[in-house]
Amino acid sequence: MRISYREAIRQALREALAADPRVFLMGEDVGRYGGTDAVSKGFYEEFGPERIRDTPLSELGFVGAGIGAALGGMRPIVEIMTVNFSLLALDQIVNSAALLRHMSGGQFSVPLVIRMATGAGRQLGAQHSHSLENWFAHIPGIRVLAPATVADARGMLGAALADPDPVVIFEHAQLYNTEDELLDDWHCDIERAAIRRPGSRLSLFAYGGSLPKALDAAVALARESIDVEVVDLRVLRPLDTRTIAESVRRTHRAVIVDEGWRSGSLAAEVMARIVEQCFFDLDAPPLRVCSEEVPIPYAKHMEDAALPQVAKIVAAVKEVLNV
Amino acid sequence: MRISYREAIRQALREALAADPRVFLMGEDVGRYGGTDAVSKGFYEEFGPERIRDTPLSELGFVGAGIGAALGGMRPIVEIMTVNFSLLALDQIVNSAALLRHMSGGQFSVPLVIRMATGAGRQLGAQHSHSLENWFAHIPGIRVLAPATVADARGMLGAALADPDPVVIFEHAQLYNTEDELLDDWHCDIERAAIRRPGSRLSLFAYGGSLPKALDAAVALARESIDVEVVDLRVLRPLDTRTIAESVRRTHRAVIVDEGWRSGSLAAEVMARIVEQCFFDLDAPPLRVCSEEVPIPYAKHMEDAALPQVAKIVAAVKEVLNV
Amino acid sequence: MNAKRKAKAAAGEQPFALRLLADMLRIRRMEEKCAELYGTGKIRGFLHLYIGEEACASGAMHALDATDNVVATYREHGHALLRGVPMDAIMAEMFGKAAGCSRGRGGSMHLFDAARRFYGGNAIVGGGLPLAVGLALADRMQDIRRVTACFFGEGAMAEGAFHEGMNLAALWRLPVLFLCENNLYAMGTALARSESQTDLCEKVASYKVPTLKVDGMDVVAVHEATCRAAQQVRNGAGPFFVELQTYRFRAHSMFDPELYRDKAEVEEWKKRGPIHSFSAQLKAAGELTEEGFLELDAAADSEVAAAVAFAEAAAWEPVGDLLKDVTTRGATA
Amino acid sequence: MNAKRKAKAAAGEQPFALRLLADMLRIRRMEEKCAELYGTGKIRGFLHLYIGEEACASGAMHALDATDNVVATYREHGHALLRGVPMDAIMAEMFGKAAGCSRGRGGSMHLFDAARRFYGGNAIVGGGLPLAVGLALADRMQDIRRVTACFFGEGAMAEGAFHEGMNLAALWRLPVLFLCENNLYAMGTALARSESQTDLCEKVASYKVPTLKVDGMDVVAVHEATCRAAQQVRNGAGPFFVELQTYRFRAHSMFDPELYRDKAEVEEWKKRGPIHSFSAQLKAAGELTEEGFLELDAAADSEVAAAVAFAEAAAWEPVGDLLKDVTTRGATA
Ligand SMILES: Cc1ncc(C[n+]2csc(CCOP(=O)(O)OP(=O)(O)O)c2C)c(N)n1
Ligand SMILES: Cc1ncc(C[n+]2csc(CCOP(=O)(O)OP(=O)(O)O)c2C)c(N)n1
Ligand SMILES: [Mg+2]
Ligand SMILES: [Mg+2]
Repeated sequence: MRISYREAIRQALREALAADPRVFLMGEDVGRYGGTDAVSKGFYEEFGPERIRDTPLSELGFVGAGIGAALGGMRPIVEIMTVNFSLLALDQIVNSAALLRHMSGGQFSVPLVIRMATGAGRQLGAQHSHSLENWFAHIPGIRVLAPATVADARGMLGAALADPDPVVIFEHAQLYNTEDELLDDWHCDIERAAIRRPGSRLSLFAYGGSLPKALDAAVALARESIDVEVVDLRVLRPLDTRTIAESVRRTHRAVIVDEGWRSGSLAAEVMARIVEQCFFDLDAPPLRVCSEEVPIPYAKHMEDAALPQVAKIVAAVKEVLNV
Repeated sequence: MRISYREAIRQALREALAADPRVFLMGEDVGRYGGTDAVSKGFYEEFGPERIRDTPLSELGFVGAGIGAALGGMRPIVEIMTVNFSLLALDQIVNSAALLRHMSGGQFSVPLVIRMATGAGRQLGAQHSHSLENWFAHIPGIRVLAPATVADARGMLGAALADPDPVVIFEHAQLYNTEDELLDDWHCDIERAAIRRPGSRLSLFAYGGSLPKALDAAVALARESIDVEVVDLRVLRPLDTRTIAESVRRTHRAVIVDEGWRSGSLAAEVMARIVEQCFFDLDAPPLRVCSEEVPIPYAKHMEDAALPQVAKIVAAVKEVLNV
Repeated sequence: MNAKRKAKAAAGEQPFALRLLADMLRIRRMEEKCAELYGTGKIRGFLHLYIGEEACASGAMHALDATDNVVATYREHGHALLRGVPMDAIMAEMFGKAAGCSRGRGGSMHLFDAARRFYGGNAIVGGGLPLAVGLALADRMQDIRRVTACFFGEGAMAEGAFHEGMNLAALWRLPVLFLCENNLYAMGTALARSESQTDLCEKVASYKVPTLKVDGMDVVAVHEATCRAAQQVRNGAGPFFVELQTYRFRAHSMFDPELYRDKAEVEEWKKRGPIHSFSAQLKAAGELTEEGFLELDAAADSEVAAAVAFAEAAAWEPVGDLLKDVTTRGATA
Repeated sequence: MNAKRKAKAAAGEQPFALRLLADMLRIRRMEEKCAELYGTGKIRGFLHLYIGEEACASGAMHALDATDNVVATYREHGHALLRGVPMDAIMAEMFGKAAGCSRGRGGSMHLFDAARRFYGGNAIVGGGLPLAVGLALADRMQDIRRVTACFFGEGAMAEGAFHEGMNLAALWRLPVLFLCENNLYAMGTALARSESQTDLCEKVASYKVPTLKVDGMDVVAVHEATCRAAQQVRNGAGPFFVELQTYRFRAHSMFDPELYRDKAEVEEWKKRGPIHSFSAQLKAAGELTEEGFLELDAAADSEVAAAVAFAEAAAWEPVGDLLKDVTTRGATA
């Protein structure tokens, strides 16, 4: 069946809500409004106001409440409208959710799922266009996921809910309307990256909103008979170093695409792991295609210039291949 | 004159307060209490409650107020007691301080200095032992400094105040009591990293609380006739890529020490830049000595095991040198 | 109507009441045009219209001096305009052009104007409150007698930033004029579903800040209340909070299906529309004729048309300037 | 004294009043020993003593059932102890030993005990409030009749976390018992220098949450007030806030030079010390003799001595376990 990324998340949510009475969805305007990105439209009517719980504008408060509810035996799915507002909740995510298990000597776990929209590309300006996946991926004690395909949008939530520890899921805002065939086997292994397109000459790593761009670049390159492998990182913490390294050992070259700002990007971590694991397999230094180090501007041409684009990816691949 | 790192910061603060009536210090317990780390002890009496401004426990509020005061013509120095509490203020730092200039088309600048203590090593447990310098160093629009020496503790504040944009200064809590001779020329170039010990066989990069460990490691290695160069990154954003690359081009090998957790560490960024700039100069893959990916435990032996230590640095250097 | 206004009116300027009306009309026509331009794709991103709430900005902005500070939200077109930002510059900003008041980098939610002390345009709900506190603190420390007016929605009052900002302003007795536009909804969340205390003035009184509750659909009432409040703030009495009870006639943004409120409720409020009720009042008092109204409206329309033409014709910022002004000195990373 | 307690006392247990006194003494002696051990380096990190405030924990903890939840702060040794965490495990924790109630990973500020529903130990001021709200929400959603007691200092009330947490609890009418230990200082910052509203009950009333203000140096008063409040919460009346007016006799932490308050003020409060005033009261009522007091004290002392011996003898966690329990499944990065 051909469905949208949004619809895939909706199916996953509905399934989770139906399957387990401990599961509930909480966040700003998830209920009466129907969800900012219409992800939970109709759920309020279907599951009621207790389980589709609208919150006041209190990111720190309701994320902390989600942690408490998880400790108290529930399986909360907390929606932070966008990553931009998650800055207000970071204390609870880092200092409570992530640390509690270790700090208590293993007594508590926090089976909490936090979902948020991320990324730029909709001309929303600097305060509404962040990509801070790398910040979260830096924190021990949480798992960080970035579904980039319809199948992962369908499969990751259930896997996240089955994880006894906090999981943060980043849904790229540009992906909600993308469509694809949803095959039967959408179950997702949230330990492993996924090779989306096998190839031989270079490993192209991407995740989230950058994956379609990487795939488009691969198609364009294929037209020039340049066969690249596209790896969807998808599990940003713990990173699947093995899949990354195996790919590079096959192709000997790498380009990493990341919508985050270059300095301190997740791409830097991927590059570091490649170097640590496969330095002597590399035929050329890997390159990063990241966002320019600038607050994302509103004007379309400027926003486009700030973000990774297919042409830049193609150019980077060619540079690494020296063609 | 031999003075402590704490005293050096005190001198810098006192000088700034005396020199410019627009400068004021604001934060939790900077006044009556004398500062948690006794940095501002006596200032309340000396400069009065308006300019040594105690705040309520409201990190988001008073950091935001610092930004507003900077916009309004003052030169605030905001002290966040420790980086751990800065999580509560990140929204204002990122979404206001860092973005305002670009987002307004260059109309506003935010001449704000934020100081905070950082790091582990005092058995304060997981919530009080963060090192999140890399998070800040990821954000365009702010400068990030990490004084590791008494001279930089003396020199960086004035340079930061002269910067028309927001500057975040990380003072490592373990350094306050360290002492050194303060020479006359303590002025600090906040564009450049500093070579603390020239050497030929490997470049050892460190910053903040890790610098003394790196220097100790260098001394230990020297006893085994292994001559390493120690580079103090000190300006974490914008990173001084030139100094980093030049050093590696001379030594052909690198180890990076960073108290942050390894994944997504600042060390990853340094490694990425080394690879991008000097891949073909490298004789071996660089290594990172970071904190283990675990909330920092309270017990001394466990905390020690979690953090970078001299022995680990020495071992990493030898591994890279293959000796 | 305060003394200054009376004097100006006496000096032959447009009678002040008409000025209030004209300004509401200017906002209304501008916003309507924005909605239209959003439909045609000229304006993109988020667009939060102020239609229905014009009496708040019109009444309040005229209570401020040119040297005062203004801090607003993402629903700030009206505030920017009445603060004196030229409509041309606002429209160009929404088109994303370099002639925009933020060089096209900000868009609808990030209008700025340093010269007019208009500090934005903030897309983080509640984010403006601490900034306003700081601006006021700077004034106090520099002995500048100035009011910092801070607009925000009732939804913001659940945020920690509100609490911390309000407490700081009250504790330090800073000259902040808090102007809460209570339009009853934060996106789809009705006040009673977000605040245990729905009487916002009671909530604020607990900080020991004086308050006034006023009909935000009545431009004169808004003006009088904000004049009084601003005067007190200016006189050094510390912060003041005014609740402007208002309503937005349109959806929250262009993406809002408006599932959370009844059409009937909207229609009920529309009957109290600030523009037609005030013009009816003026007509009844003999201070306005239908021709007079049409003239004001036509003036607003042509201002809008000119602004659109300006924005259309304006140049894009060169892509090469992308990294400009990330920092003042030019370093980026 | 509530019915349950009376029944227990009648059943031959230690009279309840003596229990309250004994518990205060247990805390006091434990804390004094901690201070001593800090001096010798056995305990490290931050150490926040509860000396002077014992009536709060003693009175309040006895108002709770074993199935209730407790959330506390970094000044929580007393709360942990009276919640039933064995003193051995507390002391071992402060020594950093694996037999500690958090395996030695937490230390003084992070005592935890899942079995006793003691959720810590939180070193982020205000950080516990949202957690408590969530625990209460979980109970409500699971139809569990339980009180979540949340201790915090008056300093926390300036934090956004307080505001957001209190509003959520009130809005959703959740069974949270907020227990504010108002010891007048947050580190060196006196209440009047941190809150525009120094009447904390008034502040909380603005959330439409019922409140009680009580003498936190009087263990019986604390007990009665918290029993009443807990009862209301348990009965489904929503959250309740109790202000416990108390004072810490020692420095904020072991690093505090105490420049911010007069010795005389401290001495004045010490006269109202909860232990000696309550024992004097009991003696006057003929419910306690000096020998009886000395017996309780000796019992506390020997409990402390045993705990220290236990902690001394306990093993360190093997370094190889460092990465254990970062996540349940074992993955770390
Ligand atoms: C911190 C934060 N959380 C969420 C949002 C998304 N959001 C934008 S406007 C809005 C509603 C705000 O309501 P209110 O403050 O009443 O202002 P109004 O839109 O009614 O003028 C929300 C939830 C945001 N911009 N910032
Ligand atoms: C968010 C945060 N900011 C600052 C601190 C540092 N700090 C620790 S305790 C404390 C004072 C808290 O006072 P109060 O809440 O009254 O509790 P008390 O110590 O008096 O029991 C401060 C400022 C912290 N731990 N967390
Ligand atoms: Mg509103
Ligand atoms: Mg206190």
